[in-house]
Amino acid sequence: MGMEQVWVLPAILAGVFVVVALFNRLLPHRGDFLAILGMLAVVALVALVLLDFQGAFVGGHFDPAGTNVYAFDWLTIGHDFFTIQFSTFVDSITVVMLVVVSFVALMVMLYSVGYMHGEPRYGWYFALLAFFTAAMLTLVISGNLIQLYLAWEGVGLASYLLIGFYWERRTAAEAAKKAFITTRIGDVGLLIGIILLWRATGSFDIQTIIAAARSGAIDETYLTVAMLLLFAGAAGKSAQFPLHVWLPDAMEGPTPVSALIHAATMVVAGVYLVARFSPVFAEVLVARDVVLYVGLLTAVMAATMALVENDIKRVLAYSTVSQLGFMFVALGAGAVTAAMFHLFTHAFFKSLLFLGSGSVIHATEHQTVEQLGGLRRKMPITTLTFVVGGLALAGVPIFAGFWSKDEILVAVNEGAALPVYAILALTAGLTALYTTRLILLTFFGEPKNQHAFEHAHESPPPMLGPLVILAALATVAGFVALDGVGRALGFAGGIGEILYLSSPHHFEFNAMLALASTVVAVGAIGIGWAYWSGTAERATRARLWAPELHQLLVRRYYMDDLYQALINRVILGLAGVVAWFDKRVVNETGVDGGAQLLGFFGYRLKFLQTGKIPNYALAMAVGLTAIVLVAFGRQ
Amino acid sequence: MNDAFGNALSFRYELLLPEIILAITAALVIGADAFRSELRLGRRILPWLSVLGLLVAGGVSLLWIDESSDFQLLLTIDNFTTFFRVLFIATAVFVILGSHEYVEKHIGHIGEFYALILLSTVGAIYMAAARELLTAYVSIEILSFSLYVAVSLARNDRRSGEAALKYALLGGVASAMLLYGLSLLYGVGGSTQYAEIGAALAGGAPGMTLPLLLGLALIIAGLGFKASAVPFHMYTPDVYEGAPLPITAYIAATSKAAVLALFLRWFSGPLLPAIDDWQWMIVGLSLASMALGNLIALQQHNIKRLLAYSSIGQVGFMLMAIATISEVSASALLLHIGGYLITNLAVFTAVIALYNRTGTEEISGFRGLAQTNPYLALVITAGLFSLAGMPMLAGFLTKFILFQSASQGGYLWLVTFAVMMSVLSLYYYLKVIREMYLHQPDGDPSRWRLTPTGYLATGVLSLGMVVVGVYAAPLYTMADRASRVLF
Amino acid sequence: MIPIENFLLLAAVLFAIGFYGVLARRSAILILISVELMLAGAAINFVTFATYLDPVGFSGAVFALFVITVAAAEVGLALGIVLRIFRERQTVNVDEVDSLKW
Amino acid sequence: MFDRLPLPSQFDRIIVQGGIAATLFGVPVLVVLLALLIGNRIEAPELVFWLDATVVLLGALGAVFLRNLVHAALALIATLIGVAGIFLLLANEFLALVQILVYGGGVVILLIFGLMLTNAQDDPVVTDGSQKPFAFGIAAILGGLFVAAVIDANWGAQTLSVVPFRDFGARLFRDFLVPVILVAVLLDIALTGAFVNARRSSDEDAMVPTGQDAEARS
Repeated sequence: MGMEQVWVLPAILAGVFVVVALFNRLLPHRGDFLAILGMLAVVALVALVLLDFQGAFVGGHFDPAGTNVYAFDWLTIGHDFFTIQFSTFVDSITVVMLVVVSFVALMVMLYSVGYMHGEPRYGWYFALLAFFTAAMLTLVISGNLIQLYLAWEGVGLASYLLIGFYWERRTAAEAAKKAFITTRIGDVGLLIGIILLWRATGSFDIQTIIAAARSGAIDETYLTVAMLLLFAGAAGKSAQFPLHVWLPDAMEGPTPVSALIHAATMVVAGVYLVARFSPVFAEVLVARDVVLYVGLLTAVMAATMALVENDIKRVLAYSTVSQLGFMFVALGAGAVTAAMFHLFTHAFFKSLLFLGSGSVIHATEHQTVEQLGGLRRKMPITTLTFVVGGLALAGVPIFAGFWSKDEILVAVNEGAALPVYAILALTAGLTALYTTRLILLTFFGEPKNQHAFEHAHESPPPMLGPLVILAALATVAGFVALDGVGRALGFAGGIGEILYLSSPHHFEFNAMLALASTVVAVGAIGIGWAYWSGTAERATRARLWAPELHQLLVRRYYMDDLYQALINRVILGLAGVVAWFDKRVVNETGVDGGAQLLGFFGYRLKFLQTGKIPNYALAMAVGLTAIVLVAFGRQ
Repeated sequence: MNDAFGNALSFRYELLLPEIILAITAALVIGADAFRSELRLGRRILPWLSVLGLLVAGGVSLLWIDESSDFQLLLTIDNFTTFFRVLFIATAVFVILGSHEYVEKHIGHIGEFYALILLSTVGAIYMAAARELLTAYVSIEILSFSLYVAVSLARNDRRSGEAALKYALLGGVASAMLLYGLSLLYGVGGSTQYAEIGAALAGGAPGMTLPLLLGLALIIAGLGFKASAVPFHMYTPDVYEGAPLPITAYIAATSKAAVLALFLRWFSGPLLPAIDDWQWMIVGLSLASMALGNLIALQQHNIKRLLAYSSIGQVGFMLMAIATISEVSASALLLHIGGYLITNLAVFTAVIALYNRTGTEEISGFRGLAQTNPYLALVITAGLFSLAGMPMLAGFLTKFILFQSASQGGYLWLVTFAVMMSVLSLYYYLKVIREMYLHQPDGDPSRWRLTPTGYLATGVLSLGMVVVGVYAAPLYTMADRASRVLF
Repeated sequence: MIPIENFLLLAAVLFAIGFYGVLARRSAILILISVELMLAGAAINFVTFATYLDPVGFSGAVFALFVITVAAAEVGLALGIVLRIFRERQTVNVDEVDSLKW
Repeated sequence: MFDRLPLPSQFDRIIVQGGIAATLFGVPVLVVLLALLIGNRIEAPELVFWLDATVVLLGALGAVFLRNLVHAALALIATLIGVAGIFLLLANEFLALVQILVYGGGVVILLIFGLMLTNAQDDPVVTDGSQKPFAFGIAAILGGLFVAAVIDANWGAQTLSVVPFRDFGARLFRDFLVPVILVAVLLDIALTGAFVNARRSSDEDAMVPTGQDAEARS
């Protein structure tokens, strides 16, 4: 099993999906063991791929911009019009994604055995997880844009189905629809971008396109537009401003799904896409700046919204949006390595936090901090792992998040303007602040809902196992950045050396910046501790302190309201106008109003109803006359 | 007058065998229905007799793959014809399979119903096969007349008669426009043969610019009506709503595809030299159809009207390929028509099965289908997703190739608009899906099953939808071989 | 010899008058009559072109024969539907046949 | 149904009125044309054409403007017979005959029967607004564009040739065999359509009289 056979990975899971989806009622335990076995096999094979990659890399016969490792023609259109291929491509960022996806998926599946126990659609749930993972793996190994797009929509569909898993709940179904449509808006951009790139290069192959773009064969404005459209797709999937609104609502899905799809894997597909095309983004600086500033804006906005949110999962969702913003900032500053590194560590600690919150919800049946508190006494292991995840997220030294966030700050310090660095550092502080708030209000202090507290219990071992493993990783995953670790793994220049696309990059450790960010993080934690560790009502005091600001944040900068108004007023209104035009203007005004315009004919204006043959004939006649008039006018 | 046609006449009557079989089957069906009591036949025999005739005709038509033969210069039996022969016959088979239960309950004249489907298939096939205006015109009228009658066949439903009246009267106006256009085309081209018209237009038709433009406008208006392109679409929602459901399905599938086949024959052949004169007209119709169809569909609450507006939008997509006609876009259009027919029939067969159970056409009638019949809900969901262009289903891939070919034809802005409209359409399809999954059933919440033929039809069509969506190469190869004879 | 334009102009005016009738008349039967006028215009066109421009093949004349036949068939078919409408609603005023709308 | 037929006296009135109208319009036209002929501005066949065209157009105008439906149908006869005359002028006796036989003998009788069976007297008067001005405007614009197209065009070499009956038949049944067969199918379909709709179905009493579509709409 080497890089050439990487297509086996999604194939295994696709098979698992078919079997479990069709026959789960006939299988013992609804087929969950099949999904887990398949996932274990995939993890094992990923390890082999990793070894193969490492061998090729260390052996020096790995070409980072090489051609597809495996390809066959899937559909040829015209004689030389275009060919849709199935092709796989493996390079360093693919490998990172493979590791993240397969490992987190395995953890989530194990966790789900406990969490989803007794659900009526238990088998379907595992089938969907397998389907999602298959689509996600296909996405990351795609060598061409069509396959990538298909997988892209595939993960979207899986996300839709899983967000709406509890479709009996109205909010869940609405959230699923919102997620689907919002991301589809971005997908339009992606699809048009793909068509544009194909028009310019005549190919869907990613490496061919990158080579053509770097050789300057494409007009720069054209390329900029194409890249911005691609980024629109990425922004939709990765919940960047202004398409971020779906992710918090997506928390209606089962919590393990949030951990897998909406924290660790699918939402980083956008980051992956931009990273994949980073050599091209390096050529079009306007597009790169857009990535940078959209990421920055998203990071700040989401972090502030997380400060006032009371639902644990939503806090984590905003935190995810914010961290994705960090990654895009890194990409915008040209630091693919830092972005991918943060993606890597973030996957572990954020899925850990989600699974931890799932553990809390499982135990107490509550998910707002107003109903929780003091849980550390009842759920020590969950608390411990959650705190580890929180420390990683806050960027406290030694934990994973510290290393990767520091990499981003270093990169931004070098690659972007000083204000960007300052804002980003401040946002890192905000991160530490809301993380502290969340942990304190959930696990510390006095129980706010005595009944829920008494009901609470530590989760069963199938759920705790993944938590502990992920907590361990959240602690140590950052160490791969250290030169010593890299050398131990066989990479002379450290892991950072392989995580590049255009030029090698060495992880740097800037002691000053590290110290600064440590001070910020620890300071923020201290402030948070001082503020929220007191009595229960202090939790809610912020809204007295600055009610307008609080309201603005709670209403999420009114983005959702704006969109709702947009859909209601503009789109449906437009449809209404057209429908109205059809029946009023064509049939009534065209008949009556027109008659009134030609008032000397003396017809009375009165509402007529359509459905009438003469009116339909009139529409046809007007259409014909218009065509003929234009035709003659052109002559 | 022999010299006009010379010695090129061919009288290979066996080439017309499939249509002869269809006509004979139609006669047998009517006869069997009329003498039912004497012959001691049940009504159940009629659909099976029709399906048998269709299958035989379809099998026979496969004999002439890669044939290239003219029948008296009136018709040509080539791959294009064979493609549509098989497509239309298959459509008729699935409409009949999916609807015999409905027909027994809601159709007044059962024998005539099946006979009309068979005969209109003949008309549809010859629309694709004709290479001469008169034959094409008579074929158009055969299809149209059959549909006028078929629309009026619903028993005890006043809407049926009203729809038929609207369809017949406005259809008469449309064919008058078409005919006038054809007469001008005949005047400009000096012949009714496609080949000679093409030759005359290639010569520039000096001094006849305005009559040619007028003729093109009239032809496009007439055909636009038959294809229900905006602004000649006005009858569509009413007719879709008033017609019996299987006929609605049939109109949405066969009638639309036949007109597009005719469009392809005409605009890739005789009218191609005048492309500068008609291209913008088709672009205009396409744009208007996409916009209006998809926007008004947002407001519908009757499933037939929803599908009517959605089909108007779909016609807008398909007309893009006509506007940017080329070998590639013709193959892309054929592929898309194939995928669209499969998808549309899957949706309609499922809706018919649901109607047999609930008796309502309102979208609210879909409530709780996921609980009472999850299989059917899945089929409808897949079908609607395919219409909206979701990957892994027929709709995405065929539409993508269609858009791609249109963008290469120089209409990137139109394609961009089409992609956006395509996403908009997801909104109203999701409305239906939401009813099925989100709401509790209004009435009896117990599970129910389809008839065996219902399972067969929906199953095969859904499978086809997935196969085309995942591996379209075989269908594309067929479409490509069919379109290659056009140019 | 009568100029070809004479016939073509007559056909054009006939078509336009017929179109007016379709748009202005409310009785289904009168709409049918108007459609017949439009078709007559087309038929004149066909025969004119056949006689003047295509004397050898005269396909247009054959076309006109078919136009007449199809028009007659259409009248029969449409009248059947009109009779049904009348039986169901006691009216042939197309303005009153408008229960399908929006 | 039969009490709806016009009485013989009414036929007289129609014929007298029609005659008066025809004379009123026809005589001036005839005078003008004769003057042109004598002045050698037009040839004799052209005079016949203009006379025939007058009949056709007057009939057409009558068919679309007359309030009384029977009058309109009778005006249509004038147009259709006039069109037969046009076919004669175009040297095609066969089509002229078919036109008279099919239209005069069949279609118009059918139409008049339709009028009788539907108790129709006048075209329904539209009281609540009408699209007539629009119809007029559109028809005028379209007609103008059509006329412009005809006048603008250069129709090239023109010959007037007589088509013998025999050739016509041979062409029809030899070269255009397929359309002839297809028309047979077409007529069959039209017959079916007329039959299924005009026939009073056995279960008509079970028809829901009102409200069904209103219900479906609400």
